[in-house]
Amino acid sequence: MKIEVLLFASLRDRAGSLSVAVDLSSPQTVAALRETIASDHPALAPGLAASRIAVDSEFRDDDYTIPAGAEVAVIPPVSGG
Amino acid sequence: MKIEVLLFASLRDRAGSLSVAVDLSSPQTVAALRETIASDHPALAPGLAASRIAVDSEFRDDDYTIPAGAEVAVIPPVSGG
Amino acid sequence: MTADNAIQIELTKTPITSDPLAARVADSGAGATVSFLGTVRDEHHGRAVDRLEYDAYGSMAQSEMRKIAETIRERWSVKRVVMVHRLGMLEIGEVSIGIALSLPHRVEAFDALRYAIDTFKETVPIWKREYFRDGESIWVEGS
Amino acid sequence: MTADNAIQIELTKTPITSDPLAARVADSGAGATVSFLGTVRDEHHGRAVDRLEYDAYGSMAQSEMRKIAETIRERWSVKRVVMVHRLGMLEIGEVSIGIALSLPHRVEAFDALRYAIDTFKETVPIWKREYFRDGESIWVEGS
Repeated sequence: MKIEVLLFASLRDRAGSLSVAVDLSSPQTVAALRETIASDHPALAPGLAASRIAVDSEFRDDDYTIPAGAEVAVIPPVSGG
Repeated sequence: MKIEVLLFASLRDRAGSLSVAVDLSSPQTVAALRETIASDHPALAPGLAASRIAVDSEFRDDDYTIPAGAEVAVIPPVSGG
Repeated sequence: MTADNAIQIELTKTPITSDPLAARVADSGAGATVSFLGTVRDEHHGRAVDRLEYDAYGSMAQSEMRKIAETIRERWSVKRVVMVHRLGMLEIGEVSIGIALSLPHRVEAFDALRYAIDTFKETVPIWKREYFRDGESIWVEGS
Repeated sequence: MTADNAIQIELTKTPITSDPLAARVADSGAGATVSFLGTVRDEHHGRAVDRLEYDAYGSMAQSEMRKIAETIRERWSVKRVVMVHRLGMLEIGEVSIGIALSLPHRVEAFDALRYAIDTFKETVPIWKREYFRDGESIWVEGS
């Protein structure tokens, strides 16, 4: 499953782009997504570890299975307000 | 000592005036003031018991001695805000 | 002890609007501004209210208001505070009291604001007369 | 479940002013309105700040803001709530966030307001970039 993963804040700067494409093999969990991003894009690994993953605008735990066509984003610790 | 005592809210309505004059004998304490008002103006007695006394814009306890020329007021429980 | 305009106290017969309150406590070192507005409700304990009247022992009310402002500036890191109470006759929805304060950080803001309004309702000699829809009116004593 | 305009959520590139916020939660059954404004400070941990930039994951930010609004209306007797966050470049003193809510009585107001801003700072995907006077700029992650 090909997924376009949205990036924000420092991760966007590190990647030099607004998103990265990853090819996610089964099981398509948040945990697998984290591993794939970290191995494909090592520069994102440290920031990724501190970030939450959102799937279709909901924070999801590592064991959550990402449905096909979902909008996926890496959410670094937020600093609005 | 003659004192003009300021009244507010329901006490003003009960007295039918903005203030009452009392002649305070020694000791000129807040306690003596309370007794004198209550005996001279029985209609004020119930409200007076629930009220605080302010002398020169400060709440004062019963043992406080009222100085000559002070501005004295009966302060029913407040309801601003 | 207090910078220019650090404490602003007012009793007013003209309507209170909220914008000037927050603007009046703006401070380049403040990261948080909180405000409280009390507004006239259309009922009191289930009884329909038409309007309210507020009367004050003015000089003492201002002095008690100033004490509250000074206390919150001493107890918390409040930069500026404005405290305004309306007097006279008020219609439903009008603002009876406005308090705004600014601080460097938000963490103390809520305690300072709560203290200000809670203490105001205990110590400031202002009284409310409620005019009920049924024609009766009463002075409220105690809140 | 929610009355007209009971919940108003906004991300905006134009300056936030406080008056419309309080006015937007006015309600004839509300006796108390509280508001929180976050403003840009001129320093961060002692380092001079020139300006700030806010970026958001917009769709999710609005959905998280709505969750906060719904939660405070469920948990406390909040009548109406407006929650606005500024995006883009902000100068010192400008308002980054504004939250206002109205309730029948003041007693719950401070907890509801504190919950709203505290939760906002944990869950809403918005990030701040600080531009320091010395020329450096950094994305702040975590508050």
